[in-house]
Amino acid sequence: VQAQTLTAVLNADMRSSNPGVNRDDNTDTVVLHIVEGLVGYDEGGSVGPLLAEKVDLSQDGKTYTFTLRKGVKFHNGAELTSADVLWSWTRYMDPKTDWRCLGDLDGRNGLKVVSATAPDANTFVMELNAPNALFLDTLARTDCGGTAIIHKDSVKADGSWDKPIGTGPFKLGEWKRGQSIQLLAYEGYVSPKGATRDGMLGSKRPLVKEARFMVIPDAATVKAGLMAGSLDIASVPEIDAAELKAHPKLNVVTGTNPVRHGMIIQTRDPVLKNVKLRQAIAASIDFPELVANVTNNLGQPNNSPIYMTSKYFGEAEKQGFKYDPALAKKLLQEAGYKGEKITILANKRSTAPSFNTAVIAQQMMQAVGINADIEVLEWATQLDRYNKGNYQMEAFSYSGRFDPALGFEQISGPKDKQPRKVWEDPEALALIDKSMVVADVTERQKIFDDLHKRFIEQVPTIFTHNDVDIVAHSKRVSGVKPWMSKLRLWEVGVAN
Amino acid sequence: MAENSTPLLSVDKLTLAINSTGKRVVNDVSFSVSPGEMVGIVGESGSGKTLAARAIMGFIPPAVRRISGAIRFEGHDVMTMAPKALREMRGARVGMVFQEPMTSLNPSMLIGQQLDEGLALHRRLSAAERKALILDMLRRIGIRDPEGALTSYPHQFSGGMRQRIMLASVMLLKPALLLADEPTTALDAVVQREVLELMVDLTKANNTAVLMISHDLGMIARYCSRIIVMQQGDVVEQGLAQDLLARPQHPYTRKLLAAMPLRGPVRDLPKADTPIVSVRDLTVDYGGRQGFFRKEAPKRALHGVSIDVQPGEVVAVVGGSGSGKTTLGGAIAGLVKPSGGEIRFNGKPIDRSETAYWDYRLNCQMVFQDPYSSLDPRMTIGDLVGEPLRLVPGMARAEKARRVQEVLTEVGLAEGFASRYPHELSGGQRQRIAIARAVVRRPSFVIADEPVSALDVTVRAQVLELFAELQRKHGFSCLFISHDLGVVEQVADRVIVMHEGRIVEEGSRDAIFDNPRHDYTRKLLSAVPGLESTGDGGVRLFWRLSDGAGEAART
Amino acid sequence: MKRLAPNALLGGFLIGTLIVVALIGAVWTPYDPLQLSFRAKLAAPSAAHWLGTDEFGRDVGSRLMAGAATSAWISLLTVTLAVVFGTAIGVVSGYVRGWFDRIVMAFNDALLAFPGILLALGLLAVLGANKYGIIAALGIAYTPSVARIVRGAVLSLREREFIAASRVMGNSELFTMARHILPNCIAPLTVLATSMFGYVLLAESALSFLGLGVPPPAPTWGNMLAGSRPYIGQAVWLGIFPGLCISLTLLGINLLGDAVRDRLDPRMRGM
Amino acid sequence: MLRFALTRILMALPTLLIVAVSVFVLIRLIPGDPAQLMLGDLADPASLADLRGRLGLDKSLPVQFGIWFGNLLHGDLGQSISSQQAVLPLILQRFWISAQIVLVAVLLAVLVAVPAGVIAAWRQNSSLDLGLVGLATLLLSIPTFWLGLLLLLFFGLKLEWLPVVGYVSISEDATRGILYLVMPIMTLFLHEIGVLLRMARASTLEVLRLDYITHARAKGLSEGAVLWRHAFKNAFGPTWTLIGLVLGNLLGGIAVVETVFTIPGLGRLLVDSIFARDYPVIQGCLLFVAFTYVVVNLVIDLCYPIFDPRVTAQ
Ligand SMILES: Nc1ncnc2c1ncn2[C@@H]1O[C@H](COP(=O)(O)OP(=O)(O)OP(=O)(O)O)[C@@H](O)[C@H]1O
Ligand SMILES: Nc1ncnc2c1ncn2[C@@H]1O[C@H](COP(=O)(O)OP(=O)(O)OP(=O)(O)O)[C@@H](O)[C@H]1O
Ligand SMILES: [Mg+2]
Ligand SMILES: [Mg+2]
Repeated sequence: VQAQTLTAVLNADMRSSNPGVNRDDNTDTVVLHIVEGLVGYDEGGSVGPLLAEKVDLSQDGKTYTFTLRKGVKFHNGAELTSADVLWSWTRYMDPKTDWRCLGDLDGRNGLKVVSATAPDANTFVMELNAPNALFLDTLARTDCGGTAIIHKDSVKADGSWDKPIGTGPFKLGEWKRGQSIQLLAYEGYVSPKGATRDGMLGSKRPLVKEARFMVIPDAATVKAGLMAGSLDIASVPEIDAAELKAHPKLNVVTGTNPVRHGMIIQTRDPVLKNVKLRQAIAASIDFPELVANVTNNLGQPNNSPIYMTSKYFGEAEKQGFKYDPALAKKLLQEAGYKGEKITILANKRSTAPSFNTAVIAQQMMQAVGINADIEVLEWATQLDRYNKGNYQMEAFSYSGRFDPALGFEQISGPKDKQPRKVWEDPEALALIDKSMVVADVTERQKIFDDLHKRFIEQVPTIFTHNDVDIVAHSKRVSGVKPWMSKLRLWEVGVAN
Repeated sequence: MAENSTPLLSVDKLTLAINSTGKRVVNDVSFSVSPGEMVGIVGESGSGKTLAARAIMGFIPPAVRRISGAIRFEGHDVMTMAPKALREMRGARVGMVFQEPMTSLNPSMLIGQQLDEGLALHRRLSAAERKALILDMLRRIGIRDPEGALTSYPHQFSGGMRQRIMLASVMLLKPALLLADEPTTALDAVVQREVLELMVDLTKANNTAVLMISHDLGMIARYCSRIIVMQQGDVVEQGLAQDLLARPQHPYTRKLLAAMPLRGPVRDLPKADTPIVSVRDLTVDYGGRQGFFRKEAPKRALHGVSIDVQPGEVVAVVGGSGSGKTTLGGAIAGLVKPSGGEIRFNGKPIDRSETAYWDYRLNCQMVFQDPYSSLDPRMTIGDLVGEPLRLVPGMARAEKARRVQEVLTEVGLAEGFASRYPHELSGGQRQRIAIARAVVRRPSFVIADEPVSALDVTVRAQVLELFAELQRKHGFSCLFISHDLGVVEQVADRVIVMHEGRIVEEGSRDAIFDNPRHDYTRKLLSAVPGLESTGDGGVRLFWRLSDGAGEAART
Repeated sequence: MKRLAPNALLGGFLIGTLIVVALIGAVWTPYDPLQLSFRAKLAAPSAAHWLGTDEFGRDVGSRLMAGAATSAWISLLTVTLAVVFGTAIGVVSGYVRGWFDRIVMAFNDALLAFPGILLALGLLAVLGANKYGIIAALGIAYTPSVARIVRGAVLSLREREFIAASRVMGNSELFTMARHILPNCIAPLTVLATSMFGYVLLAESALSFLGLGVPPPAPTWGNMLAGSRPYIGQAVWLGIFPGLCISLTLLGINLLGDAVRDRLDPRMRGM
Repeated sequence: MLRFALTRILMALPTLLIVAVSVFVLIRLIPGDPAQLMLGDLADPASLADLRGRLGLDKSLPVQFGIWFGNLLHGDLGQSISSQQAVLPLILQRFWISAQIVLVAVLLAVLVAVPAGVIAAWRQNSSLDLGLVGLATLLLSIPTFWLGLLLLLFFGLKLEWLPVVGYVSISEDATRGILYLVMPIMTLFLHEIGVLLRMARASTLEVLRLDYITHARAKGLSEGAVLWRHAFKNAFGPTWTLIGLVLGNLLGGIAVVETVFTIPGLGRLLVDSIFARDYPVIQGCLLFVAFTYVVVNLVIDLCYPIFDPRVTAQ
């Protein structure tokens, strides 16, 4: 452990330090430095044991037995036992806690944990109502706070949240609201096995004494800060990548993540319900050109709902839309398109390529004779329109899901019940349901290939590319690797 | 006086012209002022008096240029003086008092500071010595609490007091020459008298020469030993006061003197049953707004005033500044809400709900104190005069146009004036427009509030003549508000004297002027001298009351 | 007539140029201001593109020309809206006084305390994010200050004698307001309106900065300026040219505004 | 005086009430709601309804208003939806930071712009005048988000004189705290110069036409004494009023500057909570801003007689 401080950047403050409760992406990023759950994601998006030594599944696929790692201590020095796991679990299942993933595990959406017990100090057992391929995924989900195991002193006597006392590589230091969050290396940290860092797993040693997340909303300021040497690590927008890379003191590293960018289409719109028209739109877009421009040549096109680094992304998924203006014109004619206006909603958040995608797509659509228009909205408004299904097209981004089943589930469902869903083909919905239960990899691959093909045929949404993580960092910092659009400060060192 | 000594100031063939047009506004003007002498400049409005006086100080406005001539003060040419020397002359050797006491003192600076400023600049005195001098001067000009005055602001003093303070600030430096440009125009007769007396006292004491500009011939005649008459940039005549007044040579001088108001014969008015306006026990309060926490004590401007105006009669209201004259007129015109008493018009009370109200509204008109501010600056003369006709029921457009033309002709502004704007007219012309507007509807009653106070003598005479003419022709009654006694003497049938919101005396014109009974009336009448014709084109000074004549003997 | 001051001449020249450019830009520009050109992204000023190109390869000069009309139109309508409503409110409120005035001014002050961005958000949500939404939002945001200033002017105007004269003539209050009060507010209004013109150009830019401006790709100077910010290191010309356009227009309008005020002032005209 | 101040504040109560009601209604008219934003694209109807219930957003508008207003009367502005902090302490803490910047910037701008405006008026239509007015207009027409960035690049990156990012409160570390405030203050300062210079010039022009200026010259005073002792104070009145408006506006409106320089001030709090639809914070901020507006203008009015003794506070 060195005596250096590492300064990283968040574009907004975290909402709370309470894992999986009052959260957003930034909150998860910070909190997961402090706390850990029984299981976590590895670099490739599979779930593996984290605080657990191993996880055993019963024959009937309903009982999970977690064996805890030995010697793990909380930040307050207390040893981790299954009693802490049970206490944490009970707290999460209490509706008063407001745990964000409660609904996914209490039977409301099908999956229900019927019992949770701690037969001995090292063992924790959970029983489900039915087998489920995604149970461990749910526990590992970052938005669930990794279902972190925390010490009971994390809450005050009255049960309200105080501060996270977890088992993670960093302890929470001083949190200046709206300004910065200080993390202090946890000297007594016991890292999971593994020589290298592996997603949320593997080697997770804190290499600096102090790490600090600064809250800086303005990308231009971040850029200046990096160049001035006041900041060590930050995610930066595509347009700045080249300039920062050329800077003598800085390095830029990139990586793809499961976030999918594209344009959703309202399939119930009087004009757009015509599948031919949607196909025409897809055919009108020159994806390599669009993606190259949107990502400043850093990204690659991907029309599949399955992200490119997923283990399920195979040959079938590479077959996307074909840029063919002649075909687009023909399809338009067949669709009986008479120049009705098609409005693309977009926003100018710096974190999403919404606006640029819309501008370029509009131009390409216009080139084949589609009367495309752009309306720029503030994000909350656009999100509201999305949730109500009140749009024709939206340049939109879906947050990352590691498992393709969840990725499909995000966009699909009956609009009558959930207007925000874009794809409501009943056969596809049945296939998605199936993919959630089936555990066999090859069988799942088949289902996903089928879903991908249907998706490309029906064009309920046009995905353009997967998000590119671009992290700029000072050259004195070593071990930076972008992953899942989350900064990880463990295993990151600072040279003197 | 010291006639044969070298002159203190000599202006030699001075010619000033306006840059853009080349028009000569001061043309070949020469005159001189000896030490301790008091010289008056009179002349029509716009004849270059102010410009000539300002040139002496080196204050030629940027738009004006000197063509030729010299101004020598104590032997140095002001025109070619270095800026520093000029600044040393200003204030220290030459002082200046302006027309407007309200705007000549800096509103945001303490009186003490303003008085001290010049002394500190021009005299090598310690702060304590300066303060002693200032306090002494303040006592001399009759300020009751000199110490307190030092830390007061100008707005805390009345107009007359402010003008005295102006004088004090100039005289503190004991200048050799004082330029006074209409120093008392805005003041009422009593105050005017006090300020002028003070000026004379102070300048006498320091042997300061005075160059005084004024429209008030009576005043010039009373105080100045020599008079300069200007017309359109030229000096048309100058000479010793007695000679010039008794035997004016130049036609313009004669015209000026002839324009002095004169008392006309008593008119016979037909007796009528009901007065056109009858005011009973009128009280008016100002202010008294209610806040959340306070009830402001209202200020009573009229204390139970009663008057009657008969048809065809001209009733003059005289009195000091702030005595409630305008308030009375405003109440009758319906502009000020009375807090008590009753006003009847043609025997019927004024009340918005009554049917008689419309008759009142159409027949009661007003000429405002300040003609410029009572004319909408953005309307043409034609529109202004035509506006009252808008509400006359059943009047055809052509007829309206004809009436406007007719009235404009009556006031002597027939051709080409209808399309002009108020700011393009002279003061006298504006005053005539205000009168035209008041009479265009042929009202039966007109309130005229100081209709001639802002005008020079010749123009004033014209306007008064016109007014009398219209009155004869259309036979309206009039409430004529003025503090100029000469004017009142000329136009009024009956006179009402007001003092501090009350009527102190009332009577026929001759009774009031010849036989005043109330003290205040006597004070008013004795404040300023009048001029009367000597028959051969000349005039001489006379005092309306014997105690004034005593004053005159003192000089 | 008085000779024109050099300031007024300069102002007139600047605004004249703006009008000419806006008129030309409405019908003809060297390049299509909306045409993307991926080969020519962020090209520095050159013979082909005098003012360079933007991040989509669009010609900056052409966009400035096309944007001139939009920007001018937005500013003009916004100022008109604010001036018309603000004047109406200010005149009536200042003339009538009393309870009416108190109530109106309470609302007015409440509106004054509202940050423009919130108003803009609300109105854009109701009216849709388009040019007219912006105009309405900014118009409403600027109305209360106009109302305040006009009311101030009216308060002193109503004490002038020609207003009393109008009453003595028997004119109705409404007529007095329309015929005598209103025209006499024009001088302060001219100055106000000309300075507001500039504020609106900038406010539109700030809204774009926060992601609420006129929907690009239709160019306005404001959204060009706001959009140029991330490129300050790589392509300064993206910001400099629209910034310069706004500055010169503002300068022109302010100089002209001063000249117009002097023109309308009878004291100045009489000389 | 005290009574007058109290009256004025009482008279502002209706205004504050209007602000309270209209902000409440307006932000609920704007599409988007905090629950949706918290859940993002994961918002299934059940959890959305759940969250809305917990935030009290499922009650009818009048009921929500009643609850909020009732608490307000007890001095309780509620709790932030996103950070769950109490609103009033949050606002006060942020306000103090913004107030430092705004007050210093405006003070400096006044010190520079007003004398410059007076001089421009004194030399009306000269090239000096044109230069000053031109400069003012230029400063006025550079948006603060651009100006701020330019300063940042120049002083922070190029010269490395000033820290580029971050914020330390003055109470923690005075020297560093001040260093962090220099650029935001400079940005606002440069911008406000433009506004104030034009105002000072216009009112000085008016004053220079008046008689007492000529009279001061007639006393033999130098041009400097005439300008500074006589013209300046009188011309300052209208500018003073403008300063009140500027202060009032800025206190709620320096979000842009705060964003550029990462200052955790009130403006950014307001904008962030608008984007996050954090209703209690928006409502609290606006009420607070309106209240400051009233107080600032009251103070301005109470001080006005210093510049124009004819105007008494009443
Ligand atoms: N600053 C100026 N610029 C241009 N012309 C001026 C200026 N000042 C005065 N004049 C013109 O010079 C002429 C003489 O003006 P001056 O003020 O000396 O008249 P006056 O005799 O003092 O008149 P009054 O009795 O009305 O005060 C007038 O025609 C006037 O219009
Ligand atoms: N609007 C007003 N508010 C408060 N007080 C007023 C108002 N108008 C006049 N007064 C006061 O009422 C009294 C009478 O004023 P008024 O104007 O009637 O006097 P005046 O005789 O016309 O004087 P002047 O000769 O100076 O015109 C004065 O003391 C004045 O200060
Ligand atoms: Mg004069
Ligand atoms: Mg009067």
